[in-house]
Amino acid sequence: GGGTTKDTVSSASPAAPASSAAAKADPNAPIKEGLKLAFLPKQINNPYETIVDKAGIEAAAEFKGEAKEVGPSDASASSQISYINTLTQQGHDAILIAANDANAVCGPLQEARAKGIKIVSYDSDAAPECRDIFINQASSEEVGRSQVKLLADMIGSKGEIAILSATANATNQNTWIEFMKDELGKPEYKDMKLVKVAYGDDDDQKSFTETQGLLQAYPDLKGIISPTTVGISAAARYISGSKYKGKVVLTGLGTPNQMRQFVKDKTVEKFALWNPKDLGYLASFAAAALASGQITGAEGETLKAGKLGERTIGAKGEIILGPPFTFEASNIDEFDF
Amino acid sequence: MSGPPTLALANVSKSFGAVRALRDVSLELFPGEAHALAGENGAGKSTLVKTLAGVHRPDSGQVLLGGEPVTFAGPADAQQAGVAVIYQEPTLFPDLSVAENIFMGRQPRTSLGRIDRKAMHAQARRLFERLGVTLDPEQPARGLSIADQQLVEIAKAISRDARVLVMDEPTAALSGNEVARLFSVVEALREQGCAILFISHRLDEIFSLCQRVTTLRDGAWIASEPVEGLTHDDLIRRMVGRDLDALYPKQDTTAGEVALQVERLTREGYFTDVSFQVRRGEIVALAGLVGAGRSEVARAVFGIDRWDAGSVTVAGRPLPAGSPTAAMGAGLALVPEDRRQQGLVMELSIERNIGLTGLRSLRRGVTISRAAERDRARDWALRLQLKFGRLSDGVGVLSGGNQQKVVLAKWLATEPSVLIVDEPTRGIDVGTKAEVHRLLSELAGQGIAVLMISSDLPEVLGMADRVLVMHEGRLTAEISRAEATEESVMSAATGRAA
Amino acid sequence: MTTAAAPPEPAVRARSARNLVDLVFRARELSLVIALAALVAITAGVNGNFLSGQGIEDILLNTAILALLAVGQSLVVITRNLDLSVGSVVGLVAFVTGDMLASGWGMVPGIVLGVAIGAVCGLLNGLLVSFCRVPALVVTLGTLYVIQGVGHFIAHGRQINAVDLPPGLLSLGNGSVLGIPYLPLITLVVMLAIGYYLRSYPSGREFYAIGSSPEAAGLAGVPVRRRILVAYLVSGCLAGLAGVLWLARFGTVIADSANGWELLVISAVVVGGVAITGGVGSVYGAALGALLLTTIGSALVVLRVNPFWQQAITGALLLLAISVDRVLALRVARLLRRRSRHG
Amino acid sequence: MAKVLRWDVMVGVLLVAVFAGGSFTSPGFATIGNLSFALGDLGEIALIALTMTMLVVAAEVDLSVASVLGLSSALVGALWDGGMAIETIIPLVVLVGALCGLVNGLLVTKLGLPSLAVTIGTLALYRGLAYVVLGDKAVAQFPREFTALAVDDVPGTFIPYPVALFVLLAVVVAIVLHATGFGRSLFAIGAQEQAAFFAGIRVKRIKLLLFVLSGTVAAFAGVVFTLRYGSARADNGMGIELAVIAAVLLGGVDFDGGKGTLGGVIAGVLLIGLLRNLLMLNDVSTEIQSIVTGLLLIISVLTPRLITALKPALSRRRTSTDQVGPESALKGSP
Ligand SMILES: Nc1ncnc2c1ncn2[C@@H]1O[C@H](COP(=O)(O)OP(=O)(O)OP(=O)(O)O)[C@@H](O)[C@H]1O
Ligand SMILES: Nc1ncnc2c1ncn2[C@@H]1O[C@H](COP(=O)(O)OP(=O)(O)OP(=O)(O)O)[C@@H](O)[C@H]1O
Ligand SMILES: [Mg+2]
Ligand SMILES: [Mg+2]
Repeated sequence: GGGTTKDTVSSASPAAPASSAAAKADPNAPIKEGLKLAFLPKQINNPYETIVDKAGIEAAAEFKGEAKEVGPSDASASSQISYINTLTQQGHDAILIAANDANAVCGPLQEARAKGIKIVSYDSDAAPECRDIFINQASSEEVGRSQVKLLADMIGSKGEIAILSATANATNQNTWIEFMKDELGKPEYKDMKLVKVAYGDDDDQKSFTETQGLLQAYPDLKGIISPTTVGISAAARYISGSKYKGKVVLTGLGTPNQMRQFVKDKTVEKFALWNPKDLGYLASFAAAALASGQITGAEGETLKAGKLGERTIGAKGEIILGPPFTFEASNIDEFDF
Repeated sequence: MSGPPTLALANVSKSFGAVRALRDVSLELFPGEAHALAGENGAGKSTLVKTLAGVHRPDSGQVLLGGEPVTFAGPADAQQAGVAVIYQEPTLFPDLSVAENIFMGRQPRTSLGRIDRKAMHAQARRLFERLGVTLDPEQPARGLSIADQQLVEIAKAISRDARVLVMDEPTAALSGNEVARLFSVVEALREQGCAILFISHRLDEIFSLCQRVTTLRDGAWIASEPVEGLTHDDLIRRMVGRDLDALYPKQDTTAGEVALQVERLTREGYFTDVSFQVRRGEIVALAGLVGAGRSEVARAVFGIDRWDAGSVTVAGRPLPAGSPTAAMGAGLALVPEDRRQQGLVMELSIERNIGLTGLRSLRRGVTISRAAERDRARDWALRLQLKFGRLSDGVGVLSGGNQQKVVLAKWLATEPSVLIVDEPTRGIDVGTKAEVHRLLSELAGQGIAVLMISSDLPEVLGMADRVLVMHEGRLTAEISRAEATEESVMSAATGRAA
Repeated sequence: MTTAAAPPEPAVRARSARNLVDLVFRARELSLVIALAALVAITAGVNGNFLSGQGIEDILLNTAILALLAVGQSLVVITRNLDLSVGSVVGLVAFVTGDMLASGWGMVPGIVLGVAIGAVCGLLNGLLVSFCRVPALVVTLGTLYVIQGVGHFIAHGRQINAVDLPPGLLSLGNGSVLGIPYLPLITLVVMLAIGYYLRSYPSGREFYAIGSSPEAAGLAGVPVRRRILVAYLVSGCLAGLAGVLWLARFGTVIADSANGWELLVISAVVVGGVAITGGVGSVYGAALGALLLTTIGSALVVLRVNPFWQQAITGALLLLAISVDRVLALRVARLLRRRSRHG
Repeated sequence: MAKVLRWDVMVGVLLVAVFAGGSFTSPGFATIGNLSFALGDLGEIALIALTMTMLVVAAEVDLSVASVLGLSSALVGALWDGGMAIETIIPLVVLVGALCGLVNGLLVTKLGLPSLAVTIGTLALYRGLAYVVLGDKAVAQFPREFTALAVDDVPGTFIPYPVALFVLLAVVVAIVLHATGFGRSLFAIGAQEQAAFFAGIRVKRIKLLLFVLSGTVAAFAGVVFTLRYGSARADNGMGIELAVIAAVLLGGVDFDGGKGTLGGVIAGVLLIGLLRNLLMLNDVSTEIQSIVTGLLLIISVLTPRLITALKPALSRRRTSTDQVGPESALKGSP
């Protein structure tokens, strides 16, 4: 028919290039004092996000800026949007957001940028045309592939495995899972079979019972990857108290404080994570640099990030924090977060 | 009448907003006497009852128990003091068993404080035997007919072994048999020294049961005097303040063509093979004992319930089963027996209630005309001598009888061609009853077909051109006006004659 | 007296009718048990693990907290009220108790604190509903927000970790006696006690009376307000206890434990045959409802149903349960009517 | 005097107070940009509140609205992704919403099940179907001319299109509810269903219609939601049923049916929305916002009741001091 279909418009709406491309970066500009930054996490009350944002807020003090954390109590895109609007009205210099939905937050973020507010996304990206920079905790590809490698090492690249994710719609989770599937397609993993992706909704109790279900439904399960801090700790807790302890290998992304106990009692051998404090720190500096005109978010520019040294902006305005770090019994006690 | 009265009111006044329901009323109830309380609808009888029961606190004046002033903080206090009350409207727990309804709060207990269910059921059974009722104590109260509900209320009250038994229109839903039983039980209680306060709009009952009578008019005390030596007319004059015309003024009319034809109507479990017809200008009474299935027939004809077999024809056109809207469209109106649940929306105002049956006719364009609605309500309120403050008042605050008038108004306003009235004068005072009767016969005179269900035998005999009698779900007799007598109707109703 | 003259058969007829009614009322719980048995049988047939010791233990443990909340809720629903705040009470209690225990409180004071917080929340709801006569739904929706807010305010993004908790508490959550885990045992004891009280004591019956007709209850001298207050108090206390048990079972809590459970608890109560309009039902039914809902959830996972289908199927089964029950009740009522007339 | 005591009027007064207080204390509050956004942000809740009001007045409730919204959003995404024209998608999806409502309505009217129970069930069912339809995907890139309809203001005003549509519908619903026979029927059904049935009102048909309307509007709200955020997801609108109910209750509609005004509900929706907006602008944290919302609900029902409870005491004092009060004038001599 003559209606508006996806195909008729997809060419008509090219992703608008970042408006700041027109502006010129001045690498020597000083960081302005008294910059006002606002962290907008996926949801407050998520301990992981709290660590990240706290570090970011502390970092702001280093360059004499002010930062705060606001956010919804549920991890939904719609409630984040009300906050974006409010922050825009309040006139901040930069908004740092861990987007619940890459596209849904786009419109309001564009409005904020139209008012000269810089947008930094961290943890979970917004659509590239709606933000200036994305601080990626680790390359998504690397996270996905390394998780598979980690597990494969521990189970001898053989057997049924499952993934315990957060919510079905979490952007970062789904990207990682895509890379995991891709990695599993390689010949060296031909004996590993992904039997199920379960969703624990980043809810402790739901993740706990989902783990139960997985283990019952797939008695031959050899390993579980849970690339979410809530999921991995809940799964570890269930396994440590059940007959599956020692039979099923669990790995994923978790914080050392949550996992210490389970590493000690040998429920979990290894898991990975970047340093969330560094993530917040880096995001904070990136926002400041943007707001001060040091960088514009264009590929190839260099960000001076305090104690973290310098980082180069990659394709699509992405800065990568670094490779994930693997925690195990020998090193876990060196960390406290 | 020596010694102090068991329970008394001294100069009690009670107002609800602008309505002064009781003004300076005094009343004394002595042990061993049955005391009647008479008055028109809205005279303040139920308010007085509720004051005695601790539901209302008097604005001024006192309640005296054994000569001493008391303050009842709530119904529980009054019960504690030995006052048992049957309220005008049944107050049952539909989800609980009949026995639990009777004994709520004072169930027989075992030594451990647990409820002794066996003993409770046995006691309930004994109570029903005393009242001559076949009710199962273990059945849930939901689904009981109004009459059965009333009987449970009576059982509840007499089981309290109270010093004072207050009964607000206990007989309004009952027919002769049950009333006789009730009276014999009450008589026995009275002889044991219980004080009785009895309210009824059936004056015969007052004369046959009570020794003294107190009359109220517009909330004010008129007289307290022995019943002996008093005539019906005396009592009516005290209540109404003037003389009344004949009570049953049905004139003979010539019946026209058939307006309502019911053919072999059956609803399984309720009634079987009911056939009759009502002609224009005719008043046909449907008589029978409580639970005979009369109300069920009316409900089915009007489309409230579906019937299983048979047909209903109005003015030659068959009616679909189970659609009150279609029935109304065909010119039918049903004044239901349970005004609280079926007749009125208690939270809505008088005008809205009366308007509810005419939502189509009150329309001006798409919206309802408030003026038309108010006119319609005022018109009928005046014709039925409704006692009200404002038309925008909720019907919930009206007295029982006045509520009944609103139900009548609501249906008469539809100008039906066939009017079914189920216990139309239940709880209505003598004056208004005459008014309703005059109205019904006037309507019949205008060519409306009237089917009247009534448990009031004098009313049936006085009003009906023909009497249909039901017994256990079947039509057992059709008696012409000439042959209708108390004996002939009762024997058909009890199933003694075919 | 004419007792002797009373014909005996109406009584007999009524009696057989009543037995049938009784059967239906029991069948309300019976049909739940049958549905449960069928579900378990099918699932176990497909996957034997479902009925392994671990499998049964998991289901019982998962049910315990929901059932405890359902028992408290049904007490409130029986009085024709509703308590939407239970979920947030669990969240608040689990966090605050965890916080205190982590900071060195003893186990007993911790548990007492948890139940006490629940009691205060229940008392608040109860006072507002019974003494201020504010509609239950509005009040408890309001306290849902308030209590949730307070919980989040206290937690402020922190997390309680299992390592910080006394081992005694954790073993309460995961340990067992004679092979039966503590949690379901606690729920069972609470359920039996409340169920017995409701059925066998005059004051217990008054809860049903209030739900059946609040006005009539007032006129019958039932202390309506006090009973409603007690219902909320018990619901609050049980929510508090559930919060403590939640902490014991999961060890790791943030402020939003049981977030959004209010509708889940009400589903359990409704599936268990407690009428939302009050006056009907039993705590046993409610607990069975919780068990059924939990089992459906577990069974769908074990049956390897696509996770995207799970919620839809759960919803459909819930509808099926209440519809079948209703149709059955209507059928029997009709049967009864025919019998009582033609019998 | 009596009018002021009414709950819905109270809410209206509170709304004005919040607005006035907000414009005074927060410079960003009474700006066109902010108000336009705040209003737009209420769009879906406000739309659904309209049909919810009618349902609650008729003593029913529909808890599945948020799930219908989610299902509708998921369908929009899936069909759009599948290449269907958006002009076809919208009516189709709204039709599905009507069907969802029909299922609710049939279960309630044909089987006589309580709507609270039914819609808790369909709440899970419809949300589940949304996941079945779209799974974990999020579909975006909707044509600008359609997303603009959901975001942009009506030319020359600061009123977004969905809000304009809401105003239009609100007027229609207000007339239907408060001035037509249909509206009268709803109040009668809610207050005393049996009496309404006896008065020839087609109770079941009306209830069925209400549920269908509720589903239809919820599905339409789902379309608006999807276009406004430019993102179709199965979890859109999760949990807003309680927000809608809160607004309706705050607006003074009696959950037992038979009482309430649409004006009160609209004031309730606005009050919750603007207050939240104001609190956010003042950096009040989410926790405190939640507490304030809860307290507001409780206080708004509590105050009128406390005043009514105190009134007899007050008026008694008045009548005793002032004998020739209005009542004696009304009633004549005693
Ligand atoms: N709760 C109330 N609020 C306001 N007015 C009331 C209330 N209860 C009764 N009234 C008014 O008080 C007056 C007396 O009513 P009451 O019920 O005592 O009359 P009654 O004598 O019992 O009449 P009936 O014979 O019709 O039952 C009536 O005008 C009635 O409208
Ligand atoms: N809603 C109901 N549900 C179940 N049974 C009912 C219901 N209403 C009445 N019944 C039963 O149906 C039978 C017929 O009652 P019905 O009300 O028709 O009798 P009736 O002749 O009108 O007598 P009355 O109205 O004086 O009680 C009775 O046994 C009654 O208990
Ligand atoms: Mg009366
Ligand atoms: Mg009858």
